[in-house]
Order: sequence, then C-alpha cells, then structure tokens
Amino acid sequence: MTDAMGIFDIMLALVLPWLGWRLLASPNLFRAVVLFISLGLLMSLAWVRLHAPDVALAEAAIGAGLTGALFLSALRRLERLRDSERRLDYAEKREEEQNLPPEKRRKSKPVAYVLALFLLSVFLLLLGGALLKTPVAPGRLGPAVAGQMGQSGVQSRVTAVLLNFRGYDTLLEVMVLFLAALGVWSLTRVRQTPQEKVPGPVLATLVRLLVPLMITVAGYLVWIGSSRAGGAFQGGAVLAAAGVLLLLANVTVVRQIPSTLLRWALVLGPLLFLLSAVACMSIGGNLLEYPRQSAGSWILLIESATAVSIGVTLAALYAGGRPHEPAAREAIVDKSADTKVKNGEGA
Amino acid sequence: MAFLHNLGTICILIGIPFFVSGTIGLLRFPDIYTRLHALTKADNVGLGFVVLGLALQAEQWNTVARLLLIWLLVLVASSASCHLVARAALRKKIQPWSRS
Amino acid sequence: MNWLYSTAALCLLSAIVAGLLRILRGPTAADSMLAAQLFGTCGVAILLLLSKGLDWLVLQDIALVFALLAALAAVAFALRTWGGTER
Amino acid sequence: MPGKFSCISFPSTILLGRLLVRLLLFSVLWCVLAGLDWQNWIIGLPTILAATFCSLLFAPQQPCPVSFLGLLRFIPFFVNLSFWGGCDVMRRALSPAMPMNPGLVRYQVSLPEVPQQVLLINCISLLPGTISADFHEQCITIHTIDRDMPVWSTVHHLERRVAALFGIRVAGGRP
Repeated sequence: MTDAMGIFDIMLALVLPWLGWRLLASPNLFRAVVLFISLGLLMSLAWVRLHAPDVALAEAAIGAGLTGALFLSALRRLERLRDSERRLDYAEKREEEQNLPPEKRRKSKPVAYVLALFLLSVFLLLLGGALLKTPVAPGRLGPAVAGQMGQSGVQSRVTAVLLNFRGYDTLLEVMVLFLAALGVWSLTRVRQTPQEKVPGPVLATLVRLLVPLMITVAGYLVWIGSSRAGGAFQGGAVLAAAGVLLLLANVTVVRQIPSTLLRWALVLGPLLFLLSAVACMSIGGNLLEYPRQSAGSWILLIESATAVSIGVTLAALYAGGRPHEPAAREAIVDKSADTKVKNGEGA
Repeated sequence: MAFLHNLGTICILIGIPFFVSGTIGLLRFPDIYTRLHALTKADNVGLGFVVLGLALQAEQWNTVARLLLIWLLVLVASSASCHLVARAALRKKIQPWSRS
Repeated sequence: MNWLYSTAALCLLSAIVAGLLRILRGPTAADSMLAAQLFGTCGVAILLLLSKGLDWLVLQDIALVFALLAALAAVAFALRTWGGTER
Repeated sequence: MPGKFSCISFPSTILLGRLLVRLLLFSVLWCVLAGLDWQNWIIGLPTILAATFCSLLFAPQQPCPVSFLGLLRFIPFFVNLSFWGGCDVMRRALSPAMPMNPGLVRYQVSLPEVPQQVLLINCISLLPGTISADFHEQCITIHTIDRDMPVWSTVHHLERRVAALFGIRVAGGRP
C-alpha cells in the first residue's frame, strides 16, 4: 500500500513552494525566519524522499539548525538598528494597520500584479524550455561512478565523488569557506557580550549535556561518511552547532580560547587538503590522485581535518568577527587545556 | 516474534493520536503558556510510543539503543526549550490567559 | 512499504501542515517558534517511521541530527531574539 | 592522566572517577552509533577523548552521584507521570468545551545542588498540568493549566523522588 506514500509526496511537493512563497512574501521578518526554519525541516524530508540522504543531513544541520540560529540572532541586531520600524510582536502591528484610516491602508496595485505575473510566466517558460532541451540521461554519470568505485577507497558513492573523483571541486569549496571566514574576520571584531550575563542553570545543563554529544555525533558522521551518508561537511556542521550553542550560552571557556589556536583550527583543513594534494604529485600521480591502496586513509585524514575546520569556520561566521586577544595570563593558564579540546575535536 | 511485532504496531497506532492532539492543542489553546503544555507533553508521549513500537519491532540491539537515545534527546531538548520560552515570555510580561 | 509506516508518516505530515497555521496566525513571536518546535518532533518521528518502513538506516542518523539541533533554534530565540537587554 | 587537566580545580580522586565514568559512557555511545567493528576506533578514540574532556570542562564543581536503585525506581515513576501528562493534554485539547483554568503557582525548592534542581524543573514540564516557567533564587514559577489540580503536592512528590534518585532526603518545604 504505497498510496499513502504517494499522498505524502504530493503533500510535501505542494507545501514546499507555498511555504517558500509565504516566507518571501512575509512583511514580518521574524515570521519569515520561523518559516525558513520550517522550510529547512520540510526540505530535509523532501531530500529523503528524493533518495539524497547526504543532502538531507546537511540541510537538517545547516538549513534548520545553524541558519535558523544565525537569523534569530541577526534579527536582534536589526531590531536594535531600526527599533521604530521593526516590531517582533506582530499583534501590535496588525492592530496598528487596522486602526489606520482606510485611505492610508496598503493598496494593491494591479500593474504590479500584471508585471509580476508576466515575469513569472517568462521565467517558467525559460525554465520549461531549458528542461525540455536537457537530454534525458545527461552523460550517464551514475554507471561511470559505479564502475570506478573499486579504486576510490570508500564505499559511499557521494564521498567517492566529493573527495576522490572530483576532489578538486571540494578543495576549492573548502577554500571558499575559508575565504568567507577570512573576510568576516578582516571586517570586524566579535562583539563582546558582557561578562556578567551567565547562562541560567537550565541552559547551562543543556549545554553541558549536548555539547559532548554533538562532538561524538560529529565524529560519527565523519566516520560513517566513507560507507554511508555523512562526511566532513555534515560532521563540521554538527560541530559548528556545538560552537554556536557555546556562544549562545556565553560560556567563559569559549572566551578564553587563545586566538592563535582558533587560527590554526581554521587553517588546518584547507592546509592539510592542499598539502596532500601536492604530496600526491610528489609520490608520482597527478594533483589529488591518491595512491590506490591507501586512498581510504587519505580521504579519512582529509575529511577529519576539514570537518574541524568547517566546524570552526561556521561557528566563527556565527560569532561574526575575529576574536579578541584574551589577557595574556588567562591564555597561558588555559593553553594546555584548550589545545587538548581542539586536537581532540580534530578527529 | 509476531507477537512483539503486533504489539509494536499497536504502540505506533497509539502514538499518532498524541501527535495529532498536540497539534490541535497548538491551534486551539488560548495563549502561549497553554500551547507550551500541549506541545511539550503530547508530542513527547507520542514520540515515546512511536519509539517504543519501533523498538519492539527492531531486529538489532543498537537500533533499540539509538531509538532510546533519540527519544531522550528530544525529551531533554523540548523540556529545556519549553522552560526557556516560557521564561522569556514571563520576562516579556506576557500575562497568562485566565478564565474569567 | 508496510501500510502502517506510510500512513503514520502521512498523519504526522498532516499534523505539521496544520501546525503551519499557527506560524501564520501568531499572535506573539513565541507562538510561531513553538510551531517550529513541533515540526522538529514530528520530523524526528516521520524519519524514524520511514527508516523502519524503507529499511534504510541512514534516516536514523538524520533523525539524530534533528534531535540534537532541535533545541538550538529555541535557545537562540529565547536568548537573543526575545531575551538579552530590555528594550 | 588527571595531572594534565590542571585548569580543573577539584581533587584528583574525584576527577579520576568522573573521567572513567565519562570515558565508559561515551565509549558505549560510540558503540551504539558506529557498531562494534574495531576499525571505527581510529576516529572513535579521539572523538571520545574530546567529548570526555569537554564534558569534564563543564562539569559542576560538586559531584552529585546518582544512586542506581533510585534510578530504577525513578524511571517507571517518570514514564507513568509523563504518560498521564500526555493524556491530560489530549483530553483538554479534544473535548469541545476545552476545560482549563490556568494560573501561576510558586514553589520553593529545597534540593541543594543545581543538577538536581534542573532535573526537577525539566520533569515539571512533563508532569500532568504543569510547566516550569521561571526559576529564580530557589523558587520555581509554575504555570498550571488547571488551578484546581493539586499542583503543590504533585510537585513535592516529584521533588522527593528526584531527591531519592540522588540518594538524599529533602525537608518539607512550603507552598
């Protein structure tokens, strides 16, 4: 009885565009953010139904979790900037709108609608044309990948493509992420949250429980990436979630991490990736052509290092600036401890 | 084995109404605090039954352990976030709805 | 796939879609946030059911990630969007 | 091993005990996630070490040991209560009249340590008819969905159970 699943798919397919439209059309930013989080969750389900568990994992971690937290924090800053315009409580807003005299209420403009309809139909026509022109089986990449799986060193096809067959692309992607973090760091310092705002006991306990669990799951995702869905990006995203949770809770330990260490953690993945790419050449292959027998180990090493760097990068992007140099004494006291944390996360 | 399987089916079937009533509560209840009641309790019991049903039907030991882990995580996360949201609402001076 | 899992998953998806109404209706920001919480829990249940129904272990990992990150948005909301310094 | 964690300031015997317990717990967790294959310890070992270290870093200063017997007795009690909590909500949500009479109640906690209090707060949210809405200076503000329910005695009962879970007793407390 797969009918129920058919209805499930149709429902998902109908709700997703509607949700996307509501999210873009919403005049209220907060509502748009919540709709975005919901969209991420449903999108993840949709990826599952499309048999793309890797993407579903990434969407669950990044789309629903990290970006949601990022937007919710960004809203706060926006609100401070334009306090008069932005109201989170839209009950008030709605009330205001209803109190306005009728001639001041927002009027719908027919011209705008016609224009929007026209542009939409042009877009759909172009999209449909492009779809029709695309050959039904573009290049038959699937069987090609399946045929070469024996040489990749891993069992998961996605990982094989990402880190072996098209390792070059992934290398560049990791670099792009690194550049993004560099850009943010060169623009601004992280905003110092006041020291006295310690988290309440409930939040502190939640952090205490969740952060080690997140580290474990991140390690698991990196490991399982070689045989099933998972990998550096997914593991890194979960690691970043742990970082975001720590930043949200304003835990003192985070502030004491020396920035040199953060810099190294940020560089570790891209650097190791690049070095191993070059090392492959010196061994006697092309760029990123791992030796056949040990390809699995190379991939695992690169993935672990990149996972740490991606985690630190995403958390740094959330923090939104380069860290302050902590007082020299604190740094010395904590150096040994923090080095251990980061090295541990390294794997 | 068949007995356990059927028991699991019954558990899953019991779990679904809890989810549904959680959503109905979310839609019908008058204010944020009462909606928190609906969400936190009904959904966790629903998920608990679904997890129990699936655990009864599971074939490997580590599937059972994982299901349990997931349920516990959701339990902790939802009760903690329930507290945090309720606290934020109280600090925002949102008055609880009362019948009068 | 067994009828049980697919029907149950369908019911849960309907619960999610009904919950969307709460986001659109508000009235306070926290109410919308609650609906997002509901999606998290229902999503976990759907993934677990599908994992059993399709006999696909990967979905349990996704459910695990859902469960781990479920609190993140609520914490961010309670601390940053609504909490923090008084206006 | 404990000597290396010089930044953590409690006696090394307690630290060693905590370290071993955490190592064991995270190893079990890793086995649950990744299976029993020895190969996965390549990643598993560093991950477990990192998780253990992180967990130690955030551990409360005062250890509060959980008594095993107390845990065995707490689980059925908790499962039973949260089940009735779900049923209670279901009844209210589905009945057309929507019977409820919400209000706020305060409760003075007498559990001494933070983890115990947090457990109590989190459990209250799963009890029939109550959620914990604030916690300030040993006082929990509870939102109840029905003011006619015996909230105080239920919470007090729960508090005694939580205390038993940690192997301690609590005094009477007051409403």
